[in-house]
Amino acid sequence: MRAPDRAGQAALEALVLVERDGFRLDVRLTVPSGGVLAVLGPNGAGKTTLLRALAGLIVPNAGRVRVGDRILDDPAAGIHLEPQARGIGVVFQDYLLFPHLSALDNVAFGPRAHGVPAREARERSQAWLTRVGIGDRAGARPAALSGGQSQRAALARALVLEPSVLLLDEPLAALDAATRMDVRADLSGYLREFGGATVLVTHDPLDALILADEIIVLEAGVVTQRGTPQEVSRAPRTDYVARLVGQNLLRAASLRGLAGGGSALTLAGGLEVSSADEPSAAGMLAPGSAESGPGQSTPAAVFSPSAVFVHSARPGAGSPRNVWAARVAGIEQHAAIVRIRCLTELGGHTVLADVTPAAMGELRLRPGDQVWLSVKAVEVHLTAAA
Amino acid sequence: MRAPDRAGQAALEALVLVERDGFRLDVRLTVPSGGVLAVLGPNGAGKTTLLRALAGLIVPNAGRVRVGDRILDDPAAGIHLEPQARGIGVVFQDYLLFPHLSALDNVAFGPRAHGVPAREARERSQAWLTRVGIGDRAGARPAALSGGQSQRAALARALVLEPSVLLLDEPLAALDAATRMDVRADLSGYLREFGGATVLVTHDPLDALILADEIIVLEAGVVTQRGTPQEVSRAPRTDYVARLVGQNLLRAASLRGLAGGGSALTLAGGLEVSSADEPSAAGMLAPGSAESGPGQSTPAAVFSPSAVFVHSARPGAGSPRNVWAARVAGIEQHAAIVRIRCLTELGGHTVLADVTPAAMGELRLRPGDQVWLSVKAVEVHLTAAA
Amino acid sequence: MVGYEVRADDRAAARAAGRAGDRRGGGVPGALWVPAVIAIAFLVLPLVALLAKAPWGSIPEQLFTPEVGDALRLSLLSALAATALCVLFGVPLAWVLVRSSDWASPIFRRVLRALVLVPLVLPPVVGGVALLLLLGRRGLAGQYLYDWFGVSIPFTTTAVVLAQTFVAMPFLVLAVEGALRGADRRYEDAAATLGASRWLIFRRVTLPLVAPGVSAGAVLCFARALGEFGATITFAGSFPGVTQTMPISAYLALQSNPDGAIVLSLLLLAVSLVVLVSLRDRWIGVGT
Amino acid sequence: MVGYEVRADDRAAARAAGRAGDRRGGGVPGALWVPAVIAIAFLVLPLVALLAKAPWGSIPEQLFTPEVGDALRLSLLSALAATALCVLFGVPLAWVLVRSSDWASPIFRRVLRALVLVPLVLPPVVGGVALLLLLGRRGLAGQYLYDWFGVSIPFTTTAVVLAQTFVAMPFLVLAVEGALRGADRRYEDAAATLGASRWLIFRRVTLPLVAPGVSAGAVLCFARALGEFGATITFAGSFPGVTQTMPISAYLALQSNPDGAIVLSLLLLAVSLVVLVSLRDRWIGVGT
Amino acid sequence: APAGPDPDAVTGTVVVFAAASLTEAFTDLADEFEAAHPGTAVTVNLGSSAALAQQLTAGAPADVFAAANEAAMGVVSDAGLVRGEAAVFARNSLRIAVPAGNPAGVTGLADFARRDLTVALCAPEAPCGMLSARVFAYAGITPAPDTLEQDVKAALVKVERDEVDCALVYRTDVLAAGGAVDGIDFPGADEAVTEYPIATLGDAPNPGAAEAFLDFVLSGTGRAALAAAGFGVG
Ligand SMILES: Nc1ncnc2c1ncn2[C@@H]1O[C@H](COP(=O)(O)OP(=O)(O)OP(=O)(O)O)[C@@H](O)[C@H]1O
Ligand SMILES: Nc1ncnc2c1ncn2[C@@H]1O[C@H](COP(=O)(O)OP(=O)(O)OP(=O)(O)O)[C@@H](O)[C@H]1O
Ligand code: MOO
Ligand SMILES: [Mg+2]
Ligand SMILES: [Mg+2]
Repeated sequence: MRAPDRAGQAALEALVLVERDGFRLDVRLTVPSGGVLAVLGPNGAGKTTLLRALAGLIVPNAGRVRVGDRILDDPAAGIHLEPQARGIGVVFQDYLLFPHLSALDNVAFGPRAHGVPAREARERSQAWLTRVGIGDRAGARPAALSGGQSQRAALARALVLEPSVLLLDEPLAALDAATRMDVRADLSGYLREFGGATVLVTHDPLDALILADEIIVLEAGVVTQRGTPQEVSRAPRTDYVARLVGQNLLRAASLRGLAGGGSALTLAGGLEVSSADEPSAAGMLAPGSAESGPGQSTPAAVFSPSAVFVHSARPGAGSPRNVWAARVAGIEQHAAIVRIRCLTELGGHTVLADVTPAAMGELRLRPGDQVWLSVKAVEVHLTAAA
Repeated sequence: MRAPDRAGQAALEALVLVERDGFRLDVRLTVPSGGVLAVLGPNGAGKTTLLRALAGLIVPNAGRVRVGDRILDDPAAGIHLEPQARGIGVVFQDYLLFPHLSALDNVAFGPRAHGVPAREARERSQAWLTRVGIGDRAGARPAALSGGQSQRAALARALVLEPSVLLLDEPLAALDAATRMDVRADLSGYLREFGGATVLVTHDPLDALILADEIIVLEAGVVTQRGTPQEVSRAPRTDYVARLVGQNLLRAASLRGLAGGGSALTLAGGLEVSSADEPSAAGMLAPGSAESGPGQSTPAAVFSPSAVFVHSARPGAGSPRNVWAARVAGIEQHAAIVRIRCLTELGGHTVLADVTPAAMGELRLRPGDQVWLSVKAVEVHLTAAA
Repeated sequence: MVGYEVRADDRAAARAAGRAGDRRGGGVPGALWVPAVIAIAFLVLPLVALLAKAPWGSIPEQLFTPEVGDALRLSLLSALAATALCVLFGVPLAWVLVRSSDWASPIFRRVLRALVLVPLVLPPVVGGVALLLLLGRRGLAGQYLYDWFGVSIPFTTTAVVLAQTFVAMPFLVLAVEGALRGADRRYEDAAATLGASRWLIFRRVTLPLVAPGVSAGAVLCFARALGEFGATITFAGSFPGVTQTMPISAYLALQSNPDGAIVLSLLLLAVSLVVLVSLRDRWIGVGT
Repeated sequence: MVGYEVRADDRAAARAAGRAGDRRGGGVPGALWVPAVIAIAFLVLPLVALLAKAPWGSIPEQLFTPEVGDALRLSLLSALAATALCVLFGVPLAWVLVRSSDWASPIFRRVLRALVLVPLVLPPVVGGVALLLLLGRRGLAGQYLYDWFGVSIPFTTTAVVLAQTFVAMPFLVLAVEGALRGADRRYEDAAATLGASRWLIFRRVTLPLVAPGVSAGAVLCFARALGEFGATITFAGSFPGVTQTMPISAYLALQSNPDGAIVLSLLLLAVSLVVLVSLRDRWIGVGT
Repeated sequence: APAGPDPDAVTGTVVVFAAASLTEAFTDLADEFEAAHPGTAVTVNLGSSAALAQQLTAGAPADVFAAANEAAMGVVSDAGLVRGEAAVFARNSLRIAVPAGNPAGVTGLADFARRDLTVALCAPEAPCGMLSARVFAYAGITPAPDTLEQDVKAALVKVERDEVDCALVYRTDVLAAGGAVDGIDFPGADEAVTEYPIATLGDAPNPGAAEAFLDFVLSGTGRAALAAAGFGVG
C-alpha cells in the first residue's frame, strides 16, 4: 500500500495570496518530502486560511501551488484542482469526524470514496485505527471518543489515503495537558514514518519545537520569520516570537562597533546595551530572514531571561558590562523559577529575568520596587528584528 | 455594592456528591477568603460538573455547600438556593458572552438584573471593562472580540457583581500561547485583589502553579491529591499528576529501612530503588493525602528526570546507589533539553531522563539502544502514591 | 494504493471554479439540480398558467372596486392580527413544549406536540365547525359568553382572526420549537448566575437567541392566515367588509365569474409576496 | 467545550436519585404558563367540542362502511406518496435555495423563496384551478401530455397526490432549509478532502446531518397533505375510491349528515395522530 | 380513441358529474341504474356546480353533467361540450330554515329584515343567492343578513348549530337535514324556482351508457327517486 517511490514527488511548493474582507494572506513555503513545516502564529494570523487554500477549499487570488510535478493551483493560468483531486490529507482543528459514522466508518470514508470495496476499506481502516492505538474503539461514534481518541481517528482518516501532503490544523489544541504529551510523542512518531510533506499549524511553540524541521511564523497574514526551530528560538525577529520562545528582544535605535571588539546598541530613551557580537551579526538576515523587505530590519539584542541577574542594590564594577536601573512590574511564580517582569528606567523597555525561588527569597521583591539588572555582554546576541 | 465585611464570611466550604449515568462526583473542598483553589484533572474528570454544582446549576444528590454562614445546598434538609440567589460569579469555559449584546451590555446585564438603574449599571460596567484593559472595546459584540478580549469581558461580567465566590472554568484554554501568558499574568493580578474565594478549573499545571494557593487533583470524580502547588509538584500521588508535573513516579511492592539510614524499595520485576529518605516518609500522608482510604496508599519513589544520568556503558562503582539497565523507548527534542523515555529491563518501568543536547550528541542514542540509568539516592524521595 | 491521477475533468472543474474565494466541498452536485428544477417548475408553472389565463383586459375594472379594497384590507389586517396572536401565545407554548423535557415525561410532550398538529390535519371546514361548536352562540363555551355577556363571536372580524389563528398556530409553534431546541441553554445558565430572574432570562436572553426562528414562524403564520378559507367561512361567515376576506371573495367569484376569481387570487398573491419579500430582511436578519 | 444537553436518560437518573440533577437557569417562568395554557386550550378545546357533539351512538354504523375504508386508505396512501414526492423534490430545492448563496445574488434567493411560499398563500381552491389550467386536458402543459401521450392527469389518484404535493411542498422546503442553514458545512469540506464527489458528500454527509430537519418537514407535509381539501376536489374531483379522500368525504357528508362529517373528521384525526406519534421516535431520532 | 356509439351495448363505466345538492338522489339512482344494466358501473363526481363546470371546460373526461342551475350548464354548453340539448330533470325552490323549535319565532320572509335576528343568506354569486334575490325582490323586502354563505350547505350548518336564527335554503336541504332544522313555507316561493339541467357530453368516453343514464334519470324510476329527495319533478 505504501507508495514505493514517493520521495521527490511529494515535495510541496506554494505561493498563496488570498485577499478577503480586508484580510490579506501572502505566504511562500516549501516542504521537502518527509519534512515537517510548522506554521506558528497568533489567533487570526491566517494559519487556517493558509491550510484551506493548500487543501483547495479556498481558491487563492494569485500564486501557485505545486506538489511534486503536479500544479494544483495557478489562478493566472485558470488552474484550480478540486479538493477531491489533490491527494492532500487534512486533519482539521476540531477533527470534523462525521458525527453519524463510527470511528471505523469515518476512516473508511476516504477509501470508499476512492472506490475501494467496502470489505477491503474496512480492513484497511481497522489496521490504521490499530496502528494509531484505538483499534478497540473502532465501533464508537465520535461523540463517545475522548479528545485524544478523536485526534487519532482524524489522523488515521487522513493517513489511510496515503496522501502525498498532510496538513494538520492545531492537532493538539483540544487535548488536556497529560493526553497532549502522549499524543505529541505519538504524532512525532507518525510524522517521522510518513514519507510525504507535512504542514503543521499550531500556536504552541513546544509543538513546533518538537515536531518540526522548519518553522514559519505568520503574523497578520505575512511571514515574519522562518528558520529551523533552533534558529527561531535563538534569534526571534518579532516581539511575538520573542515572547513565545521566552527571550528578551530589545530593538536598537543605533548600533556601533566597539574598539575592543563587540558592539554597543543604543535604544529609545538612551538605554545602552553591549554585546560581544560584532555589528555585522545584526546584518546577517540569512536564516531568520523575513519576506518583508530588508529595509524593515532593525538591529536588536536578544538574551535569555536566565542570563539576567537581579540586584536590589546597584552592583559594583565587575564583568557584566550591562547594568540597568529598572522597576519591578510583575512577578510570576513558576515551578522551579520565578520570572520577574521589569521596566528599565531609561526608555521603559520590558526585560524579563528568571531567578531561583531561593534568590527570590533573599531579594524579597514586590511590584514597584527598584532593582538593578545586569547581563554579561557575552550573553547578549545581535539579530535583525522585523 | 461592595460587601464591606467580606473577610471571613466569604469562605467556601463544600461537600458535593453528584451521580449520573454511572458517573459519580464526590468532592470535599474548602477555600478561605482571598484564597485560590485550583482544580486540576484530565478530560471528563468532573471539573465542570463540580463548578456547575457550586454555581447551583446542578442540584447535588447529597452533600452541603456553605459560603460564609449561608447554607446554599443541603439536599438532606431540602435546601437548594437558585443560581440567582447565590452571589457566586462564574466565568465559563467558553465565556458564554451573550452574542446579541455588546461587551458593555454583557457586563451591565448582572447589575441590571439586580435592579441597578441603567445609567449607573453602564458606568460601573465601563469602569470594569477599563480595569480589565478593554475599555475601548465596550461597544463591540462578542463575535468581534478576540479570544483574550472575550476572556476579559467574561471576567468583568462576573466581577462587576462583586461576588463572594468566583468560579473560573479553564479561563485560559481558548487563548493562543502568547495571549495566554499576558492574560495569565493579568488574571493573577485580579485574583490577588479579589477578596472572595476563587475556584479555578484548569488542565494546565502551569496555570495551577502560578495562580493557586492550593490544588486539588480530580480524577474520575474523586480527589486523588490535594496540597499546595509545591507539595503537589514535589510529591505526585498518581501517574497523571506525575506526568503533569514532569516527575518520575515508581510504585514499590515493598519498602524497608536500611541499616545505614535511608530506605530501599523493591518494585515489580525486582527493580531496586534506594532513597535517602527514612521509610516513615512514605507513611506521611498529611499534605498530599487523598480522600480515598489509607488502605489504597502505596509507598513510591519520586525523582526528577533531570536527576537521572544516562550512560551508554555500565558506570563504574560510585556515589549513585541506583543503577538500572534500561532500553531507550523514545526521544523528544525540547528547546533546551532532550527528554529520553526509557524502559527498565527489570519490570519494564518507564523512567524519563532529561539530558542536554550536548550530552545527547555524545551519547548518540536511538530508540531500542541499551543504556544504564543512575540516580543518586539523595535525589529520590519517598511518597505515598494512590 | 489509492491513486491520485489528474483526471480529464479536473481542468474543466478548475475553470468552472473561476473566481477566488471560499469554495465549499459541498457545491451543488449536478444530480440535485434535476429534482430541484422540477420542484421549482411544479411550484411556479401553475402560477404561470393562472397568469396566462388571467383576463388582463378587464383587470382594472375587476380590481379597482371598493369591495376588493375592503376584502384586501380585511385580509391583511386579520392576517397580521392572527400572526401577532400566534406569536404572543405560540412562543410560550413552544417554550413549554421544549422545556417540559426537564420535568415532564416524554409521553406528555409527544401528546402535547401531537395536539399542536391537530389544526394542521383537521380539514379547515371541520376546524371551523369545531370552533363553532366551541365558541358559537350555543357552543360549549360560547353559550356562556352569550348568556352572561351578550357576546357572540361568529360573524365578526374577531371570528376571522380566531379562525386564522387556529389554523396558523402550529406553524409558529413548530418553527419556534426547532429554534429553541437548537439554542445553547448554557447562555441561560450564565444569565442565572448573574442574578437574572427566569422571566428576565426569557426576555433578554432566550428570546433574542431564537429571534430568527420566531421570524420564520411568523412568516409562515402570516402566509397561512392570508390564504385561510374553509375555517373562516364556516366559523366567521362572509360579510363584505366584516368577515369577507380575499380568499372568500375569490371563492365566491369562482361561482359566477371564474376569471375574476383568478384576478383576485393573483392580487392576494402579489400583495402578500410584496409584504414577505420586503419585511424579510429587517425581520429575519441579514444573510438569511 | 463539552455541551450539556440534558438527555432523556440523564433525567431518568436525576429522578431516580431524588430531586438531584441539572437544573437549568431557564426553567419555565410563571408568566409564560398563562399564554401557553391559553394557547393549548385554544388548540384543544375545539377538538373537545367536536368530541362532545359527536353522535357516539351511531359511530359504528357511520364508520364501518366500505366507502369510509376506501377514503381512509386513499387518504393515507396519497398523503404518504405526496410526502415522498415532497422529500424527493423538496430536499434538493431547499439545498439549491441555501447553497445558491455561494454564487447567486441575494435577490435571486429572495424571489425563489417567495415563490416557494406561493402555494401557502394561494387559497387551495385557486391552487386547484391553477393546477387544472396547467395540467388539465386543455391546460398549458396538459394539452401536450394528452395530444402526444394520451395522458390525462386530472380526476386520477395521481392528481390527488399532485394536489397534495403542491400544497405541502413549502413545509418541507422551509424545514429542510432551516436545517441546512444550521448544519456545519465544514463536514462537507472534510469529505471533499477525502476525495468524495459532491454527490457522495450530499448522500453520505449532508443528508445524514440534516435528517432531523427532513423528518420534521416530512411530518408537517404529511399532516398538511392529509387535511388537504380545496385543491384536491378542484383538481382531482371526488370519485369514491379514486380521488375521494377523507376530507372530501367529510365535506360531502356535511351536505346530508353533518354529524357524520364530524365522525369522519375525528377518524381522520385519530388515524393521523396515531401515525405521527408512533413514527415520531424512530423517524426524528431520540430526544427530539 | 373510444369506439363508435352503439346504442344497444350499455356496458362499462358511466362518469357522472353532479351538483353536490344531488348527492343522495344520485347515489341512489346510480345503484338502481347498475342493477338495471348489469355490467355497468356509475361513478359520481360531486362538487359545486361552478367547480364542476370549471373542471369540464378544463377537459375532464365525463359522460353526463347534472348541474344545479342553468348558468353552470351554460358555461359548459358555451364551450361546445354538450351533446344535443340540456334537459331539465328537477326543480328546486327555497324555504325558510330555522333551528329546531324555531327559538327566535320566525314567521316569514319579513323577519329577514329584522336587525335583532342573526340571518344567513347565500352569497349573490352562488346559485341559491341569485334565487334568494329574486324572492326578496318579489316580496319587496330588503333583508339584513349577517353573513353571505358560499353555498346552501354552509348556511344550513349554521342553522343546525343554532348560530343563526333563520336562513333561506333549498327545500331539499331542509328535508335532508332531518330533525335538526325546521322548514317554514312562505308565499311566493314558487315564483323563484331553480331548474336542474342534465346533458350528455360531446367528449363522453362511453356515449351509449351516457344516453342510457340520462334516459334513466328522466324515467319514472328516476323521477321517483328525485321526488323522494324533495325535488320538484314533472
Ligand atoms: N470566512 C471568512 N470570511 C472573512 N474573513 C475570514 C473568514 N475566515 C477567517 N477570516 C479572517 O481571516 C483572518 C485569518 O483567519 P484564520 O482562521 O486563518 O486565522 P488563524 O490563524 O487560523 O487563527 P486561529 O489561531 O484563531 O485559528 C482573520 O482575520 C479572520 O477574521
Ligand atoms: N449532561 C450530562 N449528562 C450525562 N453525563 C455528563 C453530562 N455532562 C457531563 N457528563 C459526564 O460527566 C463526566 C464529567 O464531565 P465534566 O464536564 O464535569 O468533565 P471535565 O472535568 O470538566 O472535563 P473537560 O476537561 O473535558 O472539561 C464525564 O464523564 C461526562 O461524560
Ligand atoms: O352545487 Mo350547488 O351549486 O349544490 O348549489
Ligand atoms: Mg485556525
Ligand atoms: Mg470542563
